[in-house]
Amino acid sequence: MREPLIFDQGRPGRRAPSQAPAVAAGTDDLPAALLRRTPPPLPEVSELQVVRHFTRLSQLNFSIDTHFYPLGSCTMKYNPRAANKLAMLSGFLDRHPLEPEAHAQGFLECLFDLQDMLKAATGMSGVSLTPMAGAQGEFAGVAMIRAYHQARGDTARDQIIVPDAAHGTNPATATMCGCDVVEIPTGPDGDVDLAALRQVVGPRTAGIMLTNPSTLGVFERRIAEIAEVVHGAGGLLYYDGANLNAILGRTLPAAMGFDVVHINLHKTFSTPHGGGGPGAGIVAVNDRLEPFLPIPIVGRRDGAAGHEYRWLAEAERPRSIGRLSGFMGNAGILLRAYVYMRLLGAEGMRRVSGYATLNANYLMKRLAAAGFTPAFPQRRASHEFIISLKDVTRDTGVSAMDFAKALLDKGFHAPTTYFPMLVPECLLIEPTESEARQELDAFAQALIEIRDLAFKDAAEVKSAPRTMPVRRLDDVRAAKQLDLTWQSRADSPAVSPR
Amino acid sequence: MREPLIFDQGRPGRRAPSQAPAVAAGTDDLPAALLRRTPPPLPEVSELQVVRHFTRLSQLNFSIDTHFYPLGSCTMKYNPRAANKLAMLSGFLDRHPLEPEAHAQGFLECLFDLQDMLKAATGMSGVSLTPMAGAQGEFAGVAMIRAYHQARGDTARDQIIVPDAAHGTNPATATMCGCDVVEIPTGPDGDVDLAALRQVVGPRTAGIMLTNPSTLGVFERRIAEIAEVVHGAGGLLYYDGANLNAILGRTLPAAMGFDVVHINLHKTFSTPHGGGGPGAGIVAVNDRLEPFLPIPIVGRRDGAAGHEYRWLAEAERPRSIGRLSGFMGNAGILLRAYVYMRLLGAEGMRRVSGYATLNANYLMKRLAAAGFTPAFPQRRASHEFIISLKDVTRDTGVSAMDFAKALLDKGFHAPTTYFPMLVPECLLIEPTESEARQELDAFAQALIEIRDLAFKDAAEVKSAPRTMPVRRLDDVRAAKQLDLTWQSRADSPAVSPR
Amino acid sequence: MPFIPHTTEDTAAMLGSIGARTIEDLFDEIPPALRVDGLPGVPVALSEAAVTRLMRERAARNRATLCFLGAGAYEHHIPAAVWEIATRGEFYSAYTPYQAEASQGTLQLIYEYQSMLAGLTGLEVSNASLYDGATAFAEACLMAVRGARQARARRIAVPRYINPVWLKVARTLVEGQNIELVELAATAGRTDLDALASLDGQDFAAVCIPYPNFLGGFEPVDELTNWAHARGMLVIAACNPTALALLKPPGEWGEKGADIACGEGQPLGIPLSSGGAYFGFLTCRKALVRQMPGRLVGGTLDVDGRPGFTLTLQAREQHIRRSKATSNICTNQGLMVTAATIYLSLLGSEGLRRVAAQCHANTVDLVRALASVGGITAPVSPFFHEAVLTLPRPVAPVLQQLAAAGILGGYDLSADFPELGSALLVCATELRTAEDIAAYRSALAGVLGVAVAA
Amino acid sequence: MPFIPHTTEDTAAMLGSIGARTIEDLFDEIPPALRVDGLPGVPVALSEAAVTRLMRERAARNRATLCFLGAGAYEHHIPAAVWEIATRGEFYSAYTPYQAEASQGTLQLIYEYQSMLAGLTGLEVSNASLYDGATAFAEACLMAVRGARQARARRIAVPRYINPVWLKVARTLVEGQNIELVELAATAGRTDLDALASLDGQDFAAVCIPYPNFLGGFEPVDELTNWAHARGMLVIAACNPTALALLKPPGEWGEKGADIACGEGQPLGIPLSSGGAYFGFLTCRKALVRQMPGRLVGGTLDVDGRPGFTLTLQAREQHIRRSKATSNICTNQGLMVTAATIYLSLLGSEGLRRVAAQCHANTVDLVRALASVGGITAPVSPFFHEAVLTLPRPVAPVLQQLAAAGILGGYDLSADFPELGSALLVCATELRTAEDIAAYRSALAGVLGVAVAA
Ligand SMILES: Cc1ncc(COP(=O)(O)O)c(C=O)c1O
Ligand SMILES: Cc1ncc(COP(=O)(O)O)c(C=O)c1O
Repeated sequence: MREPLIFDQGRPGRRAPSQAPAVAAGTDDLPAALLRRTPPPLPEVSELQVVRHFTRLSQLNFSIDTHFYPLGSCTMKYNPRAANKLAMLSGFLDRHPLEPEAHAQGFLECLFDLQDMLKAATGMSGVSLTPMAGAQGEFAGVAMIRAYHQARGDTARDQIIVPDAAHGTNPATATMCGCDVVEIPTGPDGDVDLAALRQVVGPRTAGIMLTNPSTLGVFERRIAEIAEVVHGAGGLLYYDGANLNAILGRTLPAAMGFDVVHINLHKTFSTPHGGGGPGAGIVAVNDRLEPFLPIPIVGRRDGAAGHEYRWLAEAERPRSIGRLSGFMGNAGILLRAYVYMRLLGAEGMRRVSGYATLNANYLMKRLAAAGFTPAFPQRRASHEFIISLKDVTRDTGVSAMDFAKALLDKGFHAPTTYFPMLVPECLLIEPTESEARQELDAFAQALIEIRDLAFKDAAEVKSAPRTMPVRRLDDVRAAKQLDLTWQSRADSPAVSPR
Repeated sequence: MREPLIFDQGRPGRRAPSQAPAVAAGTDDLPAALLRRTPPPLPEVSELQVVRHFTRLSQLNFSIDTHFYPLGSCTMKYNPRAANKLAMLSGFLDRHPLEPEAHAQGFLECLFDLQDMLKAATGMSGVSLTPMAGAQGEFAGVAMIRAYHQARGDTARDQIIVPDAAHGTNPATATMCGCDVVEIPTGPDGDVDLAALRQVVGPRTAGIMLTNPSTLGVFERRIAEIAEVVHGAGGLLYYDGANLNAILGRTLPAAMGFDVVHINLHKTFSTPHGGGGPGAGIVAVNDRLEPFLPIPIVGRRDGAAGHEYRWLAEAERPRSIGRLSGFMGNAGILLRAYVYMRLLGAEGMRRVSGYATLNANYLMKRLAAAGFTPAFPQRRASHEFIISLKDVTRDTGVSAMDFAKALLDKGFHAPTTYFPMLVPECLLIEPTESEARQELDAFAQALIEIRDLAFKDAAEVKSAPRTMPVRRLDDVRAAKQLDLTWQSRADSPAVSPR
Repeated sequence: MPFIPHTTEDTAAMLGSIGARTIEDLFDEIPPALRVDGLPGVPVALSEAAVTRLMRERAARNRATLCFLGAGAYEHHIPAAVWEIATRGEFYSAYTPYQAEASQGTLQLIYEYQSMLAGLTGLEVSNASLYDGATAFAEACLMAVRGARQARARRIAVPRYINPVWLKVARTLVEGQNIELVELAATAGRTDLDALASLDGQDFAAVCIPYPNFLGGFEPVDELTNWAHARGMLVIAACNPTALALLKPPGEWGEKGADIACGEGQPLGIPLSSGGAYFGFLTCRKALVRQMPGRLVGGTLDVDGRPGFTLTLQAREQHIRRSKATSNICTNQGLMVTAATIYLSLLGSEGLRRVAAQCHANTVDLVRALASVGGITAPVSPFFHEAVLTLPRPVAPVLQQLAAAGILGGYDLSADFPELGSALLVCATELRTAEDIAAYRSALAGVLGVAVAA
Repeated sequence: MPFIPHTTEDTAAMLGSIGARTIEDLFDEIPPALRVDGLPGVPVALSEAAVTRLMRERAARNRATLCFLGAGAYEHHIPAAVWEIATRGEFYSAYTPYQAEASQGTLQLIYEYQSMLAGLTGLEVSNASLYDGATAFAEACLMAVRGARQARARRIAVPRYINPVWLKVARTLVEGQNIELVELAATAGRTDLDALASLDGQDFAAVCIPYPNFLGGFEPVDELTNWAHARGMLVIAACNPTALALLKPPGEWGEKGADIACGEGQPLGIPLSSGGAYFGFLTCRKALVRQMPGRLVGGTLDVDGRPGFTLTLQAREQHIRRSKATSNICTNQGLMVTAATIYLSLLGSEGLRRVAAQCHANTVDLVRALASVGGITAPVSPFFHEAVLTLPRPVAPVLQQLAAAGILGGYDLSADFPELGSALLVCATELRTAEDIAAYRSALAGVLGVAVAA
């Protein structure tokens, strides 16, 4: 199935008239020079056309609601429908963000409770909910680290240490914060190379950014030593919480020695990915960094008539690194995470890491038994693990990318490919706790079949996908012959989608 | 794509635990003999499995939201999403039907207004909203006709006259009401054979059931004479309003001489078909039949504090034919129709018939010009029209059914086939007003291509569909080897859908 | 032009190709005397924004209350997933699955639904739904008359404590066919088995047994089933579907089991929704399948031998059999069945059993709490999730005062069943908490002017 | 176990094949000293029914008011279709479209979105969104510094009446890179062109012009654009997207047009939602595309030569370029973009223009109505859909009393812009009716203790 562009379905003058005022109001009082001379090139279509177009487009997507989606580092677990429905209650949805606090007590109470639960889940003492995605949480974290050093007059600390396996947002964030990035290598067992770390720390060390378990799918066992080294050098530890799903209720970032952590609520706490966002990248900190948290934060005053919730902003948080959003971050996403966490409860949260880890280890074992090569066969998988297809690629020419495309034809979304970059031809596989064993078995079976076919008929595998709305796309052409917007054409097709 | 049965995806003991009480409450006080010994065979699946299964199932359907759906007699027009959203506001959705009237004023006001608008659209003086589909509206209508005669002591009237082109619900309803059905033929121009009508009317005539325009897609021009004949014989006229879309705001059932009418709100007033319902088959009557309307009806009292709405039931409607539903019919559907009608307004309603008729006549002309055979080429099409493929079938062996299946492969839902039965190899085509001209052109093009292929390669057409989730299904086997329910099997597949 | 995509150019070109000058011309076959040129009684169009505001204001005028009222419609938890999926366009805006190959989603879903309802009732066949519980009851009666071994029996025996509205609806629907519903004498809230002897010699097509009955209690289902079968009658069960997760299914009643089961599907994921749309379910033994009204979906194979689903036994239906059809029903309650199938999948048998058990336990608590208010008498026999309390005063004004206090206190039985005195039917579903029950108790004590401990 | 499908047998079999005894064993690589065995600060699980009730109660505690407040977030009509479609599982629960072939729905939608936003702003390239208007403004500044012709300029000139929160956010985000935002002097509610001369000799990367500005009025966009271009600076437009349906697009400002446009996407179909999620848009001239932060979707061909869509120019992004990326942004606001694309398709250019014109007309009416209350001064210069009124008393207590009466009266400007006195920023979108405006007027008169005619 293909679907023409919405622009090509329009006709001059066609509209969805229920959706706008029936007649155009006058604007005669506005100076003519201010006015637009030609209307913007928006589609001219009927309401039915719009509904049909976007419904059909939606069907071209894979999603958790339709497919197993074992995308490593992304935690594609079930997004409870209750979270969506309850976050969209009119009492939350139709309220202006600058509504007086007295009118927003129900909303503020949810956020306050959420702050508390996140403190519990991290072991930290302060939380700000405002960052709008993991990367912004990272920004907030590194900015707080810088502010901390600066506040102490320790102004030379401008280096952020990052392992080579780190997610790209970590070094990019360090740069945005005006820091230099110092990369350290991973050892053969998947843990950070401690000797290398010791060499790079020093008076310019602002801090280190780590995720644990790392993006290699293994738990950094010497985390306590790392903390000692970094703290010893005067630096702070930043925890990239994208992998929190693996340790929820098993250990705490605070216990591991981290000073600040961000959590992708759109991963561990199951808010939707929405085809690329929005997420929420809340930050939690220990006492050291608490004064620097970004604002606003929700506070509580105990009044005569019970609790009274309110915003803490500039005046009450003078050392804050400041604001990160126009209002209060991705409020609706925060509410979704809140609903999810209340549905799980403490025991449920702990089960998340338990079964996510069970699924990953089971699948890793099953694939290893079938002859695939785990990147770290001697290690426990965390909630995800890496398979390297290096040997298959060498013997057949069929690459990790080819496997990914062939999986699509078998009805599975592909794992993450070519990340982390240090493992050649890798698939980073994260099943999550919400998938059933039978699904994992079917996925393993698919990988086995693809590999068998690779040895029999490599060209066949390389010609995948064949059942998707398009076949393999030319990325190079996309970048070379940039086509980023629709250009109104006289020769738009006269007939409709099909 | 195929999808296994939900039962086959289960595993003993699997559940969606958020959805039920965490622990089973005791039932010890209930006598053991009353209790179930084996649990019912419901699926044992996770919440994600349920969401994924039914999302995937939905994608196997054609629907208005995804396809042009020119199913004659069914009026598959756009179902505004606003109607769904607003009918599902908590203030309507979460209220018990026996809630005191004082608590339901907003709901009752909508229904009262709806009654008034339906009176206006039919020219009638009384309305009852309670019938839950067209067929139940018909039941109410015929029951009122019988009650009317009975109330006058005119007890011998037990025949209902029905044209041969009538929808099957008409004769079936007459039987349910304990009447005998007298069928009259259609003349060559598509109008009722008046001479035949004159012959059958008499002292046993309770009434006649007609739809106008008829299911042949033409307006019954001699309706006034028909009314005279039937009324002259002491019978009443029933208007099957399934085709009201064709005449909305152009003529009124009352003006044509009808005494009672039902309207399928799920056709003309665009409430969803929902894969087979629910609908609403409201009835409207003139003064003669008003006392017999089914209950409840919404009344209004003008109080000091404004209007006060209330239910009129047994005590106030002693001659009513009685109740047709446990509470108040398909209330949520009534609200959807109400929203639609308010969005259209009087002018919008008139445009409905105008553009529905324009689309039908345009498409008929276009197909006639391409060599297809309209059933009544000399007549105006109403909102729908019939093409007979008799000649094509004779020359190629490709039947109307084959055309229908081939259309599916081209991305169009098929028109109604083999109804009305008197036109051989017929397609009853109803585009509705909400489709764009370009859609009609594409549909005509598809029919032309199929016909051309029929002459070139009939077997190819007969092998359609090829792109649907299943190929052509064996109906005979379905009826002969009845398989109506899932039987628990030990050998259910171990892997999941794909 | 709301929902009409035609541009001025489209319209002109289309009229041109038809050979008409205006849209009005297309109506020239309507005799001029019959034409109207507008609908003066209909207001002008509103924008979606205006209708939204209007409907929100009206919805807000419907007051929310704490609900202890059942009487045929029950407030249960409905998982959010149910309606988020059921209202997907592909379910919401599809027609009846006449083109099977383009409707496998709906067809498979109905097949799954049929399997679930057959399983719940312990029978072999389910149709694809009827309008609601009341009409399902009526259709069950009609079906029994058609299927009756005693070809001329046109009477159905019905216990006194069946839903009184269902009885009315059934009478409206079966009277035209000269079918009579005959009430069985009752004692102590259920059918008086001793009084059955008085019916000896009379012909009945069937007995229809409510389960639980309208008072929330239990009829002697095994005895009635055996009695009916012994007389060549069919047995119809009119059941609450939630209760069936807990209770012996009709298919296992007595020695041979009931023949037909029907009921209101609303408890299975359908919102109270001011009264509808709900759906009626109907199941039966395989031997009766050709008497079944409504649609049936069957499994079959396609030309490649792969399984698929299609409407089947359509020869029973009005569009084929016309005046000889098993019923006039055409459009049924498809979308509600979609919701119910999702609901039953989410709950599963253990989940539904817990819901049922919790409803029961809560109602036991409610009865105990309210009966502790002075002057109120509680029932002695077992009940499911409704029970009858007898108040020291007329029920109606008490309910009115409770409603003013935000509590929907139950159903006043005194009009329908005067022999019960000041009888109030109360209900507590799984959603009622201990606090809710305490709130009802203290409100009731307040209304009755009795002092109670908190 | 909520959202975990494992049966006891599954778990046992899986542990068996791993060779572990318990799930705890799987965590044996975590040093014992670091382990915890629970989360004492987290409450126990609730059922969905209980959470539903909790959230409904909390939502009900947020009071509804009649909204005349804008200040960066605007109450517009949102067609029902927007969110009914945007929350379909296939959009809602998909990831970033990294596997293009399995994500053509999202990719094509983003391509359509990019086309719409480029068209609205009159520029050539749009990215796939940033977090919100404030961060889009900050990213535009960073982009301008990277793209500046004067390689060493790290200062951005900003008119005084830009959204003060945006300025704060931008400062938080750009300070680390030693970029400075410098305020331009204002007079009569807009930038003082005469005062620009005082900046001669200073280096700026760009000027960022709010459109309309925070007071609802209009900056001298053509003059500022020409002034900036003459000095080798880039021009950034920070625009309200609704206004762009009516107003000259940034791409046509001055002689050469603005180079970058950014803004808050919330007015395009995103609910107020207590402050988020919204989305930021960012468009630019083609020449700057390699400086663009965030995702871009491009059209291309598949191996059969058929068109399709894919993420492109990823070498700008963090996952490829890491510390040298144009930004650290990864997850953006995809679902909001989905909604906005549906919204813009439903409105079309004429619909959006009508919305904009109606907002303007209503605000004119509002200003007239309120200014007729004694002691209130209205603005004289043109405005879009917000305007400044000067009250005879401090604004805060007036707003508080209005709020108590159910009216959200506007934004108190006095803290951010003391030079304006007791200044109140009011807004009337297309949703405000004549009755709403009259209600505000009489409430305000009541609060101020002035008698007015009805
Ligand atoms: C390990 C890791 N860190 C950081 C991020 C960035 O988070 P976000 O995409 O929410 O900005 C991600 C997500 O992709 C991640 O997987
Ligand atoms: C002409 C006609 N009459 C009656 C009906 C019956 O209406 P319903 O399906 O709502 O019972 C229909 C619908 O199929 C119809 O097309």
